[in-house]
Amino acid sequence: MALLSYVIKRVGLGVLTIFGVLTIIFISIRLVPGDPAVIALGDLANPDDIARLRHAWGLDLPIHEQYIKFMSQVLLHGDFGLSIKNNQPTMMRVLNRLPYTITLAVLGTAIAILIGLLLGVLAALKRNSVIDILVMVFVVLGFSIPVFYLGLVFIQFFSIQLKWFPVLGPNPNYSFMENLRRMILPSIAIAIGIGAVTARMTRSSLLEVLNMDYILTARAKGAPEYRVVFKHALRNALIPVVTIVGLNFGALLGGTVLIEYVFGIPGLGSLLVEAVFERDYPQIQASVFVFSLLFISVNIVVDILYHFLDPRIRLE
Amino acid sequence: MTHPLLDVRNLKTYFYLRRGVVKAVDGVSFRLNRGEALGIVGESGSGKTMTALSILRLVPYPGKIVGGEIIFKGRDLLKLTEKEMRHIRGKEISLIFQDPQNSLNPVFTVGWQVGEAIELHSEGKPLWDRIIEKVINILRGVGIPRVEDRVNDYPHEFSGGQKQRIMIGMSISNNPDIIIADEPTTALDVTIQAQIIDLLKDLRSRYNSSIILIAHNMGLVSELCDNVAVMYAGRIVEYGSIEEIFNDPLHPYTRMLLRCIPRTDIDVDKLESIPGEPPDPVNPPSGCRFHPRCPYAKEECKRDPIYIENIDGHMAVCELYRR
Amino acid sequence: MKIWEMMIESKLFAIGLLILIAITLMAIFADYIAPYDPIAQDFKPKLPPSPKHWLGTDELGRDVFSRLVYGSRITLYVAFVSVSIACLLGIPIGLIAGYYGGKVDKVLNFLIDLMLSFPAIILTILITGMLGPSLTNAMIAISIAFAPRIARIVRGQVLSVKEEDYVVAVKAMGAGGFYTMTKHVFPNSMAPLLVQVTLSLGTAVLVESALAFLGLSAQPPTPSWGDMLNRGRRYIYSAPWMLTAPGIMITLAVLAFNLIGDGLRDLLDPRLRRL
Amino acid sequence: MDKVVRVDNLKVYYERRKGFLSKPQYIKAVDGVTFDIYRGEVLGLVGESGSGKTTIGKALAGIVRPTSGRVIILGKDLYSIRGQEAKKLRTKIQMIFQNPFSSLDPRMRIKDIVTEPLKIAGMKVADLDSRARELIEMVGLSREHLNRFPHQFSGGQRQRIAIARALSTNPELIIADEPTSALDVSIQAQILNLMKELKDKLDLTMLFISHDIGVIRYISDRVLVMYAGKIVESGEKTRLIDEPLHPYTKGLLDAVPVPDPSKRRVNPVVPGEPPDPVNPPSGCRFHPRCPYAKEECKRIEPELKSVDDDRKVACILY
Repeated sequence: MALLSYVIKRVGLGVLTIFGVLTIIFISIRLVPGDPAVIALGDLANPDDIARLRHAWGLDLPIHEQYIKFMSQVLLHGDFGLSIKNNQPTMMRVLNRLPYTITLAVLGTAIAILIGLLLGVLAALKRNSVIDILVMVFVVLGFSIPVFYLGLVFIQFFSIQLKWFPVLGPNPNYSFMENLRRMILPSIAIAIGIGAVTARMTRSSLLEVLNMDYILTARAKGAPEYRVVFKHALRNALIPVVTIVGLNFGALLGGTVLIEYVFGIPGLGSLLVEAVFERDYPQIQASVFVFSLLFISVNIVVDILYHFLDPRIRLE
Repeated sequence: MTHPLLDVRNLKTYFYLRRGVVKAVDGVSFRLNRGEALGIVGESGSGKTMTALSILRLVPYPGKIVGGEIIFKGRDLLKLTEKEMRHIRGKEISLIFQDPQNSLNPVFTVGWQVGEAIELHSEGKPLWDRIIEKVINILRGVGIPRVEDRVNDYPHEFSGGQKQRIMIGMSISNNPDIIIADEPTTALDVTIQAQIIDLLKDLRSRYNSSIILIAHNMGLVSELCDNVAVMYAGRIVEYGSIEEIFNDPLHPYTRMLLRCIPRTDIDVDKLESIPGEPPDPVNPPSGCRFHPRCPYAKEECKRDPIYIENIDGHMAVCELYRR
Repeated sequence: MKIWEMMIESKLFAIGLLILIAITLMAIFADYIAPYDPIAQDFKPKLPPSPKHWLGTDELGRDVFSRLVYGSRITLYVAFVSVSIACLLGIPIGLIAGYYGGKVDKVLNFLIDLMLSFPAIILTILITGMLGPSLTNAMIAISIAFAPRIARIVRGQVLSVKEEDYVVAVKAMGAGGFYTMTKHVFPNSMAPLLVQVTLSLGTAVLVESALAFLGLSAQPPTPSWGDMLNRGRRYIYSAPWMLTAPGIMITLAVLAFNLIGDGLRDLLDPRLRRL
Repeated sequence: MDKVVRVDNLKVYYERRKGFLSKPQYIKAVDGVTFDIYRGEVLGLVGESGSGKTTIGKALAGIVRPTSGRVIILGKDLYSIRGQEAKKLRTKIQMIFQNPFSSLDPRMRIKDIVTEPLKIAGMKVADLDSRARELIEMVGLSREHLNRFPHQFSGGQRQRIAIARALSTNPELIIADEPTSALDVSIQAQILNLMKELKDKLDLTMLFISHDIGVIRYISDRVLVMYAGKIVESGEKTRLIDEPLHPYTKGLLDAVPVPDPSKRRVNPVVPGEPPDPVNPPSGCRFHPRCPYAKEECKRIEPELKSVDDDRKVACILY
């Protein structure tokens, strides 16, 4: 089947990309000025400890052997080595933190799509009206306001002024429901930017589709306006919107780092920032890898969805 | 005289652009009788497509019908509510477009799209299986081969000619009184064009529908129509029977238009060409809009109102005939 | 088109340009505008806004307004320098990929896609994390993260312009590849590139302030808007003015570039304007 | 007679890969075509979309490399000569495109557009400005137009500019690919008249590609009819159009509606659609649609044979 063979091909390309991403991550440690082990442990560290760390990181091997060791460990065992901080496997620490980040990303995406579609469709249908202008103002502002500042504004307004939400985000000490409540504010904050992009794309895509001849055909058949818009037009208009949401998922993932920092959420993003300040290089590598793995996976899903939505491509 | 099926009176459709107002249709009047095929010809920008869309009240943004009457079976379509108008569209008056590549929705199967046209105008809620049965019959009737296997295919799996057949099938699915065909063959090759014309002729005799054929190709109109309206810059400049228009054109524009077509059947040394370019739609010339390009133009041609010559229904808007 | 004609034609463009000019003037004349030394800890900490200190003072007793004025220098400097470097790297790569096509394009395009498999912020954190936090390293990181974006835009543009009839026409006249490229393809690819570069400047401001917010860009005591915001975060109860001013300034700077970019797009592509 | 162009068994196949791993398919756009163009004649090339007529034009203009066969222009093989010799030959061939809205670089002034072929050719022209004025006036525009940009002109005017550009190097061969099909009939007549006038005045040799037989009849001296990548018939225009031999030519001519209600079509139309260019039918490519098809038409691929004088047809009926 055409769709199946496309899925296989697309996943294959994804695997190739993951290979490349790992190679870049492997190379990245070469950026460290000087000896990474020395920098990680500090100038005053015991030479034996440094030698041990160099050995653990494979820095004492020739470069091609380092590469093979790194790739085989990662690909076979998902092993990026031990964290300097507490000698736990870096991947385990990542997995412990991941649920927060994924929840944040999923909620954020869902809210963004909701806002985006709603405002986009509204603006397109009420073109050049006050509503349209308000939506466009929202789009421009939402696109420009940095997510971390928006998070802080939310805290100032909703948490401190109105006292609707607690200042801090979720953490393991609270119940599931309480944590969900504490996710609301960060999720909305992270959703605004992408919601704005989605709204703009939905609006222009829908306006373009509404100009197509097949929409005129639907109207000429006597189809009522809601049916023309929601059945005939929206399905076509969504095709480019899906792509845009996929591309901007990267920005959303980047946003989680900042939002976790603002709300004190113990997710993958804060782990990455902590690791940077602790010079915990294996931990940085593991965390960055999982971030791009998420991004690559979402893009694969989006591409497949795109093929599913557009029969012109599906059956090629 | 009996009432015509469709009586368009002084129709005006304007587009409000930043640059100014484009009077795309500016006082167009014509009648269409039951069973008649009327051709509306003109060059691009003459307003022929907007006239067609105005009849169905489907003028796109930022256009607006600003005046006139469209009397269809005794009712003014411009006075109907949107809901009443929906019952006219696709049921009593249907539409076929120029570019079959874009006139079918790419994300739905052709069977569903034709079926929708039937479903929208059915009493109650007929079973979808029954509708598909009907769709298959219709599509077979317009010459789609192996219909049973193909109703669930998507538009891009059909050739341009087949798509236009499907569009035609959709347009006749509710046995309408009028089919408006807007340049239905412009995007097609000549041999396919001939097939589509045959199909339209055949349907016309089978269903006794009236046809409004919008075209820039004079040959096409002469092949299919009984009467012709010639449009220039938003107005009808001449109206008459097919023989009158082709054998004895009154308006200089019609005459020159006919003579500037390179013919396949006769050799000419030099084509007659109309000097100049069509007018700027925002600032059309005063009086007769053709006067800046007309070799017979007189001082009076620049003034409104203009003279209308009418001999037994052969009508031309031209000062030449004022005695 | 003259700049002022463009401003009349597109109000958004005009607003964006005015904001950018204001910020630029602020950066150039910082020494004259700022009332106090931005680094000196001369005053009582956390003074609320007053006629003496328009925007109050921070937790170390520095005048927030003065720091804000000087902060504009960092922001514009980082944005322009790193996007320029990204263009220097990205434009040739995109041109080569788009022009040669075939295998060269396949390889380069794969590399571009590979770099784009990292979310921009994550990639810059990786690079600054490895290089160590500093202003220079943040600029290096942003340049590396943005170069593939520029390259992809140039490539796409070249690929589409290459197919235009007027380029085919020049080939039919017997013109060589270099001539076609420099006389026709590249000039006609410039306009959309200009839009993208402007929008990239906005994103660069965003990324730089994010890095500074996380402490990965300019190090204290250098006044930078991201760092000011981060300090303000810690005193969100006791000195809320500390975060409001830099937050608004970052937003305005990003807004300015986005408005100019959108405005340019409208001005350059009248087809889109109709929508 | 003096031959300007000799096309010998020309084949142009385009490769199309459906996916990453799948086998490439070959679109046989032009599949074995042989013809000549003589000095001072206008050769009309007529056919429906997908017949390969545009590809032939591009192959003659030097922008589509043939898969096999040769294009010999002024005695030289266009695709095997190199360097200065190639450059010199290329400047003697100029092309006019279908869409005047996309064939002129929007960023250039008209004076630069019309003289660009001279610059590319490296031709020494004493006074480029006066040459530009001469060219623009030759096509019925005025010298004030030279400082403007393409977007300030209508479609017909732009096509005039494209013609001026094509004439700038005094070419030996002009390839006009559907130069009037994007224009309204009244403007088309102006452009056709201009081209005819220039042809007589400058004794141009031209390949005129069109799907419109009326246009072909008006402008050309001799006609080639193409179907599915092959020439099915060629000959002097009046005879070919008035007494077509090949069943496809007959069908094509019948299908054209004539603006005369007394001459409505009576013959049945050609049924079916043109074949898939990747897998064309065996034997004669027209046989599935041909009313006269016999059993052997499926097997025998008819050659283009002379019937009399300059008349050739590829059909076993003759």
